[in-house]
Amino acid sequence: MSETMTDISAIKLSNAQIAWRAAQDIEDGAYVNLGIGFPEMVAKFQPEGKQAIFHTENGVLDFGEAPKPGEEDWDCINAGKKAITIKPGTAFFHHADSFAMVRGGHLDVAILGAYEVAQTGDLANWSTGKGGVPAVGGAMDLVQSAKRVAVLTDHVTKKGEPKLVASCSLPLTGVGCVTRIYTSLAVVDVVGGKFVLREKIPAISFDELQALTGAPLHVEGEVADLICPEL
Amino acid sequence: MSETMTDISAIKLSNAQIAWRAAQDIEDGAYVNLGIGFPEMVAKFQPEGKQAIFHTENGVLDFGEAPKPGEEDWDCINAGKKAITIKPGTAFFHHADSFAMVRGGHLDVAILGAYEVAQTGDLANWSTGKGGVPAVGGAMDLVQSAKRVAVLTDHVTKKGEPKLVASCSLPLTGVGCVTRIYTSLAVVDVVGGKFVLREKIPAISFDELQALTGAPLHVEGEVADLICPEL
Amino acid sequence: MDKTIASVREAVSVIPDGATVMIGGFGGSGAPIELIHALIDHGAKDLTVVNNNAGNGHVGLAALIEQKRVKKLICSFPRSADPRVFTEAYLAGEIELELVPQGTLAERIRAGGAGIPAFYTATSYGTELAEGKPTEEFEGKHYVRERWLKADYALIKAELADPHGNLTYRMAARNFNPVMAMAATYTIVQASKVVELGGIDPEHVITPGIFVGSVVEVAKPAQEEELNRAEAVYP
Amino acid sequence: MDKTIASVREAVSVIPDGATVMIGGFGGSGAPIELIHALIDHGAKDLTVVNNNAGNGHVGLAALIEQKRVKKLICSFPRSADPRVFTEAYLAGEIELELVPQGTLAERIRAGGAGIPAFYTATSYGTELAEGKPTEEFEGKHYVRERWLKADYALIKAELADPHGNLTYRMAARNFNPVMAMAATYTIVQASKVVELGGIDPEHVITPGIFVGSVVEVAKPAQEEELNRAEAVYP
Repeated sequence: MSETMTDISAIKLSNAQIAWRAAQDIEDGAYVNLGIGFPEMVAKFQPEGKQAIFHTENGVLDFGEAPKPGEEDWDCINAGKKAITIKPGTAFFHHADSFAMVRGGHLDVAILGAYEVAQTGDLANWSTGKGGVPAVGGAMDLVQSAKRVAVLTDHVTKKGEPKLVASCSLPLTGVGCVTRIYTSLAVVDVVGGKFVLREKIPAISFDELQALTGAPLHVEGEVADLICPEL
Repeated sequence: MSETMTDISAIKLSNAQIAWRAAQDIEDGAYVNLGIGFPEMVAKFQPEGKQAIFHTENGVLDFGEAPKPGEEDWDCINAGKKAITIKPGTAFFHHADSFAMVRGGHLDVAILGAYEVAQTGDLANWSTGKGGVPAVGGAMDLVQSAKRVAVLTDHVTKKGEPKLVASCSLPLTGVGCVTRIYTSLAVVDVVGGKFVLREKIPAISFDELQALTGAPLHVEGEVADLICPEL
Repeated sequence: MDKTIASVREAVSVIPDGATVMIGGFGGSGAPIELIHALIDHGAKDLTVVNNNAGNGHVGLAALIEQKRVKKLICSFPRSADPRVFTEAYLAGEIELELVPQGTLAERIRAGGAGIPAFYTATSYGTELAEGKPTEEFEGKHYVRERWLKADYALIKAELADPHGNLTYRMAARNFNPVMAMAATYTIVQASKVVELGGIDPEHVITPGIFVGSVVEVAKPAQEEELNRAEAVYP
Repeated sequence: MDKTIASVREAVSVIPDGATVMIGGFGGSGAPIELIHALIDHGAKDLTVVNNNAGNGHVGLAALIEQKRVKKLICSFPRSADPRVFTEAYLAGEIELELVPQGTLAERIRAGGAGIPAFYTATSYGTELAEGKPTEEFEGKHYVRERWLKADYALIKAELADPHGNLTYRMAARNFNPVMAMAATYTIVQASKVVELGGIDPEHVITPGIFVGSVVEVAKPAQEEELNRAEAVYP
């Protein structure tokens, strides 16, 4: 698999490109929660004319961009403890109200990272199972209750192992919760316990992609080319 | 019993006097909910130097007195739908938060009316069991969760039947919830499934009072004279 | 994104026969009279209505009941200064009543909005309103298990609204409105004033827009109490 | 009635060894640093602490842990920019950890304040954090039963307070503070400014005074993030 690895590191999408692709699917006016880290980039790539409203677990809806360095107000942060800003339309609320939004199914989309996603939609993204200090945050709440749960991830681990798998080996974050996976090579939906390939980058063949995926990729109708701007 | 009835109608306390007596037991700074109707009078009789804070189910804490006629703002009402006013310290909140205060045990005292109170502390005050339109309001929430539940009532019904009974015959509002009963003749505590007489009006003898009470009145220590100002 | 709609008529036109509709207010305080009257004009019937009360006089919820649009009412206190409309319908067997203790009603609605399908409360334990419900003992005290309450639509009266649906309320007119806004699939708001985005301080927002479907401005809304004192009848 | 107290030292002096203490804040935002430092000075030990996190650097909650006052921590996310203090104590077996999903933590605390001994949530169903907990199916979806969380004391950071304990918060520093204020037997508040009664608009009160035991003014409170950037250590 090392040969393939060399290949894909040259052709795979960057994290920014994966985030860009995910951003294209967000409807105008959608309420969206972005996971800490790489998923946060999605906010930057909303297409013209579409404006999502972002929610952060610690009690802010419809917040603005990061402030300039030196202008941070540390009472105004997001779930990643990064400074944010207010803008017209921002609302503050307490943590129980914030998770009432989550648990009550009011979020249209939650976008998270993953260690593994199973073909059943099971997600593992909170614990490597290796000991150390466990930490879960709001992920378990988000994945069980947002109307649509999408994952952004490299298609394979740094060691080249598949992250899309038949069943997760790591501790689960949620059961049957993921509906779409945006990877560095493809867009894959979870439908009825199966991975259905929707898009792949033109530079990789179906068979090569399948070899990098831990469970069968099904095709239903067209597989579109996954083409992103340089980012 | 009609002879006794004649007697007691002349010597019994007025509703205002019963409310006055109940007001004497409210600590300074206590959070208090007063039931609709006659218990509302308690607010008027707080002793000098003691200031309770009143809660009303529909989302107001620490409200002021009734406005002058013609100056009502019908967005500012109490649970009895009577107009109230704001004052320094008033807070508004929604219904779930209001009953979080109740259910969470944050009220020091709830004072309600009664059809019947049993020696076990069971209370019946919401349904005469006769058909018609049933209505419960917030009584069941209040009686199960306030730190202290007191009842204000005539000692007997209009027909002269005891309202303090061995066990309630009417549909219950709550089980084992009442701890003190202020009647038109006496102050009675509920202790370990028994009525314990604390105070009685001087004009009635223990035996006369017992004859008007549907379960044994116990005496533990002194029975004080129940003396109220003319009201 | 702009959730504002031009008229109460248009706002309620989405409500079909048979819908479950939460209506905010406690008595007349916070009751969205103009939305209710528009719902009467719209004509939807066989409704299940959730409200603390059962209407007063011949306007608002009482008028909706008088027009025979309500199949079932879920409430805590179906009495008022003039409860005749409900009382007669109920005693004639024309309307079903589910009586719920007021705090349990508020919490069931909040649970519906917060994704909590069931919770335990001491309220009503040992009473006939707990009959048939599971009970359990926690730390020596008895509790009744209650289920969430959700609705297809909520009709809400707010004071200020912005185009994203952020809301404030006026005094005790807040009452059930914020929790009902959470518990409905689609929440329709009448606001005394629609302000521009940013017109509500982020710290003063009571209902964030995520809970709101549409907003219509009704300047100088009717107050049920005043209508009843004037012996108004609708339609 | 006046709930104001002159100093943070006096305010926390009521907290005994072995107490369960909720501490508001999400990371450094809303963390009552001065109250925590006063608690360190006070010396109470064997504490069970409820907080979203496990401290950062060597101030605030991290300092309380570093001083070996915390027997058990209930939190959702014991990581931070500099989590060494907790990590070392945990890996050395010196501190017990109960890990709770963040929304479940908030709701368990709210339930503690609202008199709800248990509730059902879909969160954590099928995961190892649900092991040993009762589960149930409602309307085709699986849920886990969670218990309320209460505390003896809560340490809260507010923006404005009045003498009756009515509170407002500043921006996202609100977070866990209002629900923790509800869930503790006795809530101790540090406010950036104590205003006179009536100094907070009744519609802008976030925590009504009924949930507050005492209030101490801490003008210009420290911000954990800034202390850590300055590499501060307490004591």
